[in-house]
Amino acid sequence: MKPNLQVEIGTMLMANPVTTASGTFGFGPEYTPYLDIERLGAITVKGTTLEPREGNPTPRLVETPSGILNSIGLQNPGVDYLIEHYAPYFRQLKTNVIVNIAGNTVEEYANLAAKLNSVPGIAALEVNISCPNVKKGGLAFGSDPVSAAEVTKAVRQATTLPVIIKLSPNVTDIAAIASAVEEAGADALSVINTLLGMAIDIRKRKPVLGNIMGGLSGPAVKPVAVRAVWQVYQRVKIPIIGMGGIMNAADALEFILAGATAVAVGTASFINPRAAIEVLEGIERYLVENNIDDIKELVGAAHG
Amino acid sequence: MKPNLQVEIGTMLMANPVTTASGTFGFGPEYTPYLDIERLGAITVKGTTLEPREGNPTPRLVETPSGILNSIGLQNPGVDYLIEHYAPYFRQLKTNVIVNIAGNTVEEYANLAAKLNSVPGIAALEVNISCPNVKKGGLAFGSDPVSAAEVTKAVRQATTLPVIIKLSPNVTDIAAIASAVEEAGADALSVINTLLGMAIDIRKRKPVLGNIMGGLSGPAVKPVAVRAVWQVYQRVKIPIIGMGGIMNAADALEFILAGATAVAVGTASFINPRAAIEVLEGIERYLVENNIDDIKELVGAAHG
Amino acid sequence: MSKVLDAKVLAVYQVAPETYYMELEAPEIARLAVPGQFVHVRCSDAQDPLLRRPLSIHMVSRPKGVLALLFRVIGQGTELLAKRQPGDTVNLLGPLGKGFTLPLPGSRVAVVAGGIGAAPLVFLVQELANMKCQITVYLGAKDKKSILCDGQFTQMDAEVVIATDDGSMGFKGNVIDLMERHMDWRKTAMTYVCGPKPMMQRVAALLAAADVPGEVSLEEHMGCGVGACLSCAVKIAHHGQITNKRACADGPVFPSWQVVWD
Amino acid sequence: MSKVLDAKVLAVYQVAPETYYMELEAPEIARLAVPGQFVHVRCSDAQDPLLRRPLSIHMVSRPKGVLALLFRVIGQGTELLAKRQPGDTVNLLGPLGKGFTLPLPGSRVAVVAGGIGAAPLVFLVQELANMKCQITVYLGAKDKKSILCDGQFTQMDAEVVIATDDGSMGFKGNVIDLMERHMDWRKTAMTYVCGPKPMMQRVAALLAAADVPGEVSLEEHMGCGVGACLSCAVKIAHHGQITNKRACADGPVFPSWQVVWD
Ligand SMILES: Cc1cc2nc3c(=O)[nH]c(=O)nc-3n(C[C@H](O)[C@H](O)[C@H](O)COP(=O)(O)OP(=O)(O)OC[C@H]3O[C@@H](n4cnc5c(N)ncnc54)[C@H](O)[C@@H]3O)c2cc1C
Ligand SMILES: Cc1cc2nc3c(=O)[nH]c(=O)nc-3n(C[C@H](O)[C@H](O)[C@H](O)COP(=O)(O)OP(=O)(O)OC[C@H]3O[C@@H](n4cnc5c(N)ncnc54)[C@H](O)[C@@H]3O)c2cc1C
Ligand SMILES: Cc1cc2nc3c(=O)[nH]c(=O)nc-3n(C[C@H](O)[C@H](O)[C@H](O)COP(=O)(O)O)c2cc1C
Ligand SMILES: Cc1cc2nc3c(=O)[nH]c(=O)nc-3n(C[C@H](O)[C@H](O)[C@H](O)COP(=O)(O)O)c2cc1C
Ligand code: FES
Ligand code: FES
Repeated sequence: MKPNLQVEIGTMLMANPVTTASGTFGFGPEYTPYLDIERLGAITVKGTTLEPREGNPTPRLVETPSGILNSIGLQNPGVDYLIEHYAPYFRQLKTNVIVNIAGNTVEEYANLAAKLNSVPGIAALEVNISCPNVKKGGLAFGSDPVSAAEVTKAVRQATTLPVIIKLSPNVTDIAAIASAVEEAGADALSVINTLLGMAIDIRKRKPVLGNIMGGLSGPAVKPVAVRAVWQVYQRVKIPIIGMGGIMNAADALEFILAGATAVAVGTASFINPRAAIEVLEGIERYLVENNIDDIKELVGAAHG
Repeated sequence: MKPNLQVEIGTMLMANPVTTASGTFGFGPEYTPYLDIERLGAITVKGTTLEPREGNPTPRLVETPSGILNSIGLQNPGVDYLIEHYAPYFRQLKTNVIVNIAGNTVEEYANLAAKLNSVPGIAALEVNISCPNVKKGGLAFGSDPVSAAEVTKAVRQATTLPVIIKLSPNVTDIAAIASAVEEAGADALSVINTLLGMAIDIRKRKPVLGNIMGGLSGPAVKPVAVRAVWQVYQRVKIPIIGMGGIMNAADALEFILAGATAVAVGTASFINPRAAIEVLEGIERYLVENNIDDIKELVGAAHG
Repeated sequence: MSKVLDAKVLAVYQVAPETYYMELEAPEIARLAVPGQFVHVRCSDAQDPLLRRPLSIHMVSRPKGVLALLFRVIGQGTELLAKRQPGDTVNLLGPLGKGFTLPLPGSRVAVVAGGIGAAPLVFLVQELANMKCQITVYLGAKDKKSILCDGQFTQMDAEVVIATDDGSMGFKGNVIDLMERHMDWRKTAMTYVCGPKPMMQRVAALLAAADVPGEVSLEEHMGCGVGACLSCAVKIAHHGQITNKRACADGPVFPSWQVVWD
Repeated sequence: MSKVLDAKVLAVYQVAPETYYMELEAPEIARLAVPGQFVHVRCSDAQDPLLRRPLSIHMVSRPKGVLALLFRVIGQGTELLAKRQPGDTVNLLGPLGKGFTLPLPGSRVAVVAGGIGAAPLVFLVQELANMKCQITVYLGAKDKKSILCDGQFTQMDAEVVIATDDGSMGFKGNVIDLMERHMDWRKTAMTYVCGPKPMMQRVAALLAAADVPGEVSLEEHMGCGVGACLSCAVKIAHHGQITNKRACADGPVFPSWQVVWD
């Protein structure tokens, strides 16, 4: 018998728990030569802002041991372009499309959510709160419970779509932030965004990245990400989408056992364009081999 | 001409900027078959507590991509044993010995510092503030500026030795903690301790480590550590001992360029017992090849 | 269309200091590839080094289903790649990117190669020769030992003029100096350039000053290689507007006069 | 005293399912090693997999300066190691740990090996045979194909009794069942045990019940291998007190009656 892989993220039904991580999968078509993206439970697309953005100076990417640092700087064509050019494509897809949004102010987040609310083809919003709060001296929204909750409330009020808040790991107590955004009306959480890092070019004696600092992702961060999911799971009731260094099904299962209802494949797609599908197939195989009827039985099972 | 490698950490003079990271180098003798430890600028020994500690249940160590998670749990014979059995050995060494201390309460830190104050053979104290504050529900001392400063003040008052506060990276704003402990009288900072992480055994569906969570170290964390040193350097005037994933001289130079006056080699010694000496030799070679007379010229040079 | 597949190593040998030639069995990629495209190569099965490495398609033999690479050992990835033995497999993603714009058959063209920049230009000259173009190759390197592919170019009936920094072969000086003497490239339909960035920038300036069309193949650090991650942004000026293009998907080949050098 | 050095691979071949034999040129380590010690092996030059892997010293030839390993491919590290070719080098740290306690010459001894646990026991039997001991080896494995080193033990004049889970060779059952029938080990000066933990625990119980001295070789996940990191703690009871000992430096061999099994 085929095990049941279906999960729910708020009111969004996913045929299986696998999605892609925002910023690592473009808008979808980039990867269609390599896998049938419609087999995934959802795809999560590149971070979108109110206005188009040019992004950061290059180099924007540097490899680190088992990881990468990126400072793309949210280069994107803006929400209006997305609605006009990509939404019609999303609508045709036989899978959910999660749109990731980012803003400089609480109002921008609310505007973005309002604009995307009635757009056909969009299944949910993922809210990137690792962006600097321009009005608060550039501290990230996601770095304290109060501003994280403010963003959540504003987005919540502006949309009827499921609202997924994406947490930053660069905090003292990620569970406290999770709890605050749950209270503020989030339907789900994405855990984790990248870790703040940097690299220095010892020949030039300067930071490697054009933007000095960047976000660390890939297998290197997996232990931190699993820990974050574990801590958040102990504190909130809403579902978690786990991510951070998932390269294969075994990695994904660590997140599910730690408490993730779904998982996102990010950096792995760069190394293996078929990674997301292989993660899905591997999870299914694990369930079959272990006689587990329903993926939900595994969610958080390592908490004993 | 041989470049000048000498640096100062508070009143402690180091012949060169290389030391070992606490907990990765035992008490020194473990590595004497492989390198002349007296050539290092200092050695930093295993974390010591007031009472002997048994440490955590096994497994205490698990490999992760380009890193390791450990949960040794501060197994150590206690400060009295250290004073009686190891201090006489330290005294004979022609290098500095930095003793790392850890406590459950502010008083314990103060007691430790007082006990070690007049002991010959000890050059400085490194204060591990990543330990849970038993009186504050187990939140780490190092996770907020107020308790970090409290520990610093208490240790400062109890000793005339140089006081090095070792910062935890598991915080929202490491520079704020750095600034608070500088103000409270720290002579120097060690940056960073391990990142909180975990791993799950998907066959047993349980955490791998006996203690559930552990500290992530090794090359995987280097980008986070370099970033932390960079941020702290911008905020404080006291010297920084940089550490976190240093495997070779190139890595060490990243830390120095980011603002570290000295560096500590940790996990690398497990992979290459001669790592600390090779780091030292490589730094010296870099200075010669680049016609730099004094290592101090490089400290923070990437800030431009 | 592009593929991801394990290709069998057929041959690998050193051809110059730190420079390796590798032949791979990859019929699907060989069939689809055009000159100027690249493959994204997995150099390790472990997670360090993590990323693929972009390497130009150096030559293809479609009948044999063979694809060749020519690469310099720079760091960890290329070092591991150079250690592969015949019979081993190498995971390839490709062909990727947009190749060179081919001229009308029989055109007069110039090809400018600096160092390892010769790699993609052999495949290009293969095609140009098939199209019966009249080809001059300006080939530069540090010294005689480092001159790459001169024999291959000559065999394909291209005129080859050589410059070495130390004068150990051909003209003493760099390719720019060489071009400044040999003015034939001014009369070409197209000049194709690949080499170190400063050299390409100077050649682009030369071409612009002479009002000659050219194409350059740019190198940027890459994540995905397929246009999804926006790591590989290059600034391209078009109709007075500067926009970010993706070296991997919109390039690596760009018109020489559109590149905004920094 | 222990060394860190690059050892040349002299030979490597598969001897049983997933099991490899490797010969290394390492005269300094061969000279210093005693049975029960191990080497800490670097399986990759990259940073993933990061740690060394502990492997017992399987055999040494001091005159030839050769050290042999016998290992099972379990995961990433051993898989990479099995791929090394003659002529490659492998970085070794060793010899490490405290070996087996040797009996008086001519003693009667028992050796109990489960699966890959045979690896260190061949070196031990070499020494015991040199000491003219009377040796019985109880050798267990899943099936005939997986029985390791029986020929080597026989050659060294040890009596070998075999148990396989499926009965495809020797007694059908496990080593414990076998020992319960063969009571000769009760009359020995020492019983040496290496194998999976549950098997060692049961043998230790058997020995304790019969009041026979034994030694077991324990496996714990290791960081440094030299006693510095305290990763490899094992609980040892001594004079009524339970303390943490380091498998790498205080062991891996411990008196069977002192181990606190969990
Ligand atoms: C489209 C394209 C085609 C190329 N074709 C060839 C070729 O045919 N032959 C050849 O020898 N080289 C070619 N290069 C350069 C080649 O990709 C790099 O030399 C190689 O990635 C270095 O990897 P490494 O691990 O040895 O070096 P490291 O310095 O250890 O690499 C570290 C990181 O930097 C990246 N990197 C380093 N140098 C470059 C570079 N010049 N361009 C892009 N990324 C770089 C690596 O990919 C890796 O992610 C090409 C580059 C591009 C973008
Ligand atoms: C003192 C000692 C002697 C040993 N001698 C031998 C021998 O002669 N032949 C042999 O085949 N095996 C031996 N082992 C077991 C061997 O060390 C492991 O099989 C090996 O480390 C697995 O590495 P891997 O990368 O293939 O597996 P992975 O499972 O990928 O390894 C992941 C991590 O777990 C550790 N690990 C996994 N299994 C073990 C284990 N059983 N013991 C300790 N660490 C482990 C690895 O070292 C590594 O750090 C010995 C272990 C010890 C402690
Ligand atoms: C190149 C790149 C671009 C990214 N862009 C975004 C983004 O636009 N919005 C966002 O919320 N996260 C972004 N991320 C973070 C990922 O979605 C993900 O949270 C992180 O990379 C951890 O997962 P991974 O280790 O599997 O990649 C980006 C990551 C990478 C590597
Ligand atoms: C096995 C192990 C034990 C450690 N024990 C201590 C300790 O007792 N006290 C302490 O302050 N830090 C301890 N650390 C942290 C290191 O000193 C160092 O800060 C950290 O490992 C980062 O450096 P690295 O990546 O070079 O190892 C330990 C680290 C490891 C790996
Ligand atoms: S490398 Fe990802 S967009 Fe070019
Ligand atoms: S492995 Fe480090 S103490 Fe044993």
